[in-house]
Amino acid sequence: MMDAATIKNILEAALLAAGEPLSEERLLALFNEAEQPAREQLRAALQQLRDDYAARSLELREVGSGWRIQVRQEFAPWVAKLWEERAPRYSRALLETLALIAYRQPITRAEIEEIRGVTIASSIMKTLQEREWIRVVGHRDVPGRPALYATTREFLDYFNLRGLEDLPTLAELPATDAAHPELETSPGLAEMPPAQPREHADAASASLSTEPGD
Amino acid sequence: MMDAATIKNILEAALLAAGEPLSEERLLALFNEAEQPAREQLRAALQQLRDDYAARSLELREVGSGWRIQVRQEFAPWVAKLWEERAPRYSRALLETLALIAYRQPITRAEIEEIRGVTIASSIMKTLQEREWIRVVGHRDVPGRPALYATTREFLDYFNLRGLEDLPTLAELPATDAAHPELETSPGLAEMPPAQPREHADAASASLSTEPGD
Amino acid sequence: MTDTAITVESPIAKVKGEALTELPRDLYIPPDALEIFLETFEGPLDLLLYLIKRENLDILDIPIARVTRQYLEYIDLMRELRLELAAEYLLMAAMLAEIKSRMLLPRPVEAGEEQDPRAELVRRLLEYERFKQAAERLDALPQLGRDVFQALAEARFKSVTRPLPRVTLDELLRAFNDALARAAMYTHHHVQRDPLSVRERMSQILSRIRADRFTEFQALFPREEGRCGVVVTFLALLELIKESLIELVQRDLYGVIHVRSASANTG
Repeated sequence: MMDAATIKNILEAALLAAGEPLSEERLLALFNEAEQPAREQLRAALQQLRDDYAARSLELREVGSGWRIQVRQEFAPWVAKLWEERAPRYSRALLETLALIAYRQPITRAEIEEIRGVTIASSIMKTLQEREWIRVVGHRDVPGRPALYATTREFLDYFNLRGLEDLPTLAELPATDAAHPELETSPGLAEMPPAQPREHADAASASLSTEPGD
Repeated sequence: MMDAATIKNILEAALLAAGEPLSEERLLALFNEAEQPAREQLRAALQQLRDDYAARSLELREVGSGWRIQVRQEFAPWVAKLWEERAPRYSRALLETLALIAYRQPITRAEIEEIRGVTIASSIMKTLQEREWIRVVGHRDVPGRPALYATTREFLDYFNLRGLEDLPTLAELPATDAAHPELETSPGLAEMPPAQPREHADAASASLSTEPGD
Repeated sequence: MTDTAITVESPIAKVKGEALTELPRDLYIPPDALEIFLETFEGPLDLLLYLIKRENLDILDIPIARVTRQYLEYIDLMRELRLELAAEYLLMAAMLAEIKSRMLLPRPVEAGEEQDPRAELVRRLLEYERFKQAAERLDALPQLGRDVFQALAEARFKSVTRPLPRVTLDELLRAFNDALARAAMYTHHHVQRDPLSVRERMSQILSRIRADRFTEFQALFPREEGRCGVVVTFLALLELIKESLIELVQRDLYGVIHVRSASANTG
């Protein structure tokens, strides 16, 4: 059997690595059969962890979906500085995905992956949809019927654009790319964004199977 | 002035809330002027935090972009059960390419191919760039102006390194006898990884044609 | 290729626990295991290092004839299994053959300095070995998400709204440019390198030449493929000659060389 301190350490490790609430079932599932603690032992270990945090900046709380380690409210003034001082940044993978959707819409995830040459993490599509910058406007009529993504009105508002025709073109990119002049003449590079966003999106939905927004 | 325990708690709160490494500058910026600790106090508090973690599942570690609180390696067997997919395993081709870039940066693709004796699949360079482990820091001034690659801060963060000087030492070339004097004088054999990654990358960009970092 | 079974000095692979030391001629191709084994080599240098290590040879004093023979056995084995053989493997075979022949010649002694024909090969092997090892050590470092894990606590405060990342139009344009630039770069590369396999080139040459007519040798080298294309074509021609599938004819000294299919003569 495992001693109480080890059980507690494993629970803390899992809760902080997960970064989201974990149910007691998920916590128990961390252990293989031989070492699995009884539910009372699990609860005792959680209680011990809670006590350990008394003098710390953390607290262990039970919320709807399970147990969660969170920073105490009284540390908000300092932690908030973290975000004031520097807004979080999006990854390059997310920005490129968004850019390809903006300039090449409507487009499927597989098509984006083909251009980028790597798979796209689901979290990226989720973040972009949660931010309401992209949405599914239809499905391509091929096996699997993959979703077609397009940008939204919120996207235009955020970037202060009247329409997609206001998106800057590659030709407007400042001089840094003198080394790659071939980019401007390569075939298949859309210099211009699709001209009329709304009609475009509508056309996509119409010619393919339609889906209500969001 | 703030007491040491409060400073320590604030640092812990910020490091756990950020979910990414924080530099000492960002940590100092958490405090307003009146309460800001001196750098030695900051370091002492970090040291204290590190000691606190000795009996726990956590460790405080300095990596490329700053300080990070992380779950110790010993707890990986349990923590890994949280996720269905296993951590990716990288191919030998990818790791050898990455090792060459890490130890010989800045380096061109052709130079890597020369040492490995095989061509490098495009997908490998793509994956390395997509993971933001390598980036183009300039171009070599030879026909074709091939891109020069170097590793990034994210590379250091991922491999748990503070700087390139923490890379495992490259094996010595075996002592060669008089029959092979040319071995010792081969050009371009760097025994040690470059000591200072940032200066190194900057120097590379400066002495060669520059390209803005992302 | 040879008519006899290919014998390799020590087990090539274990199949169902039994050591496999030769590949029977009338092979029902068993060897998934063998194939995996052969595919694990990262290139000719890696294969050579393996051979040297397996025989416990001194890398600074390689018995070149022995190593060359073993190397060629593996190459044949790979062909036997119809594994895609990268051009680099054949270039190395040519290099080994050249070193071997130079070892037989008396060494030119210039200014008292003796140049070992193996020196360059040894240098490359040692160099590659260092980085092969460096890659293993790199992989053994604690990796984020595999061995160590970023700790993250929830920090959602009542009073504070956490700002969302900001993106500028300029960043978006740059991201678009980067994605396309990479795509273009790699597509380009792809077209240039990947199709150059010797086997494929052999078929192409065979389909171009005829038995009843001579084709000019030089016409077989596509100009647009550069040096690598020339090498692949040349290796393919050598292979075709070796397999008696084509013949070369040169009427006059230094004259134009012609190629024709050998099938007319052999039936």
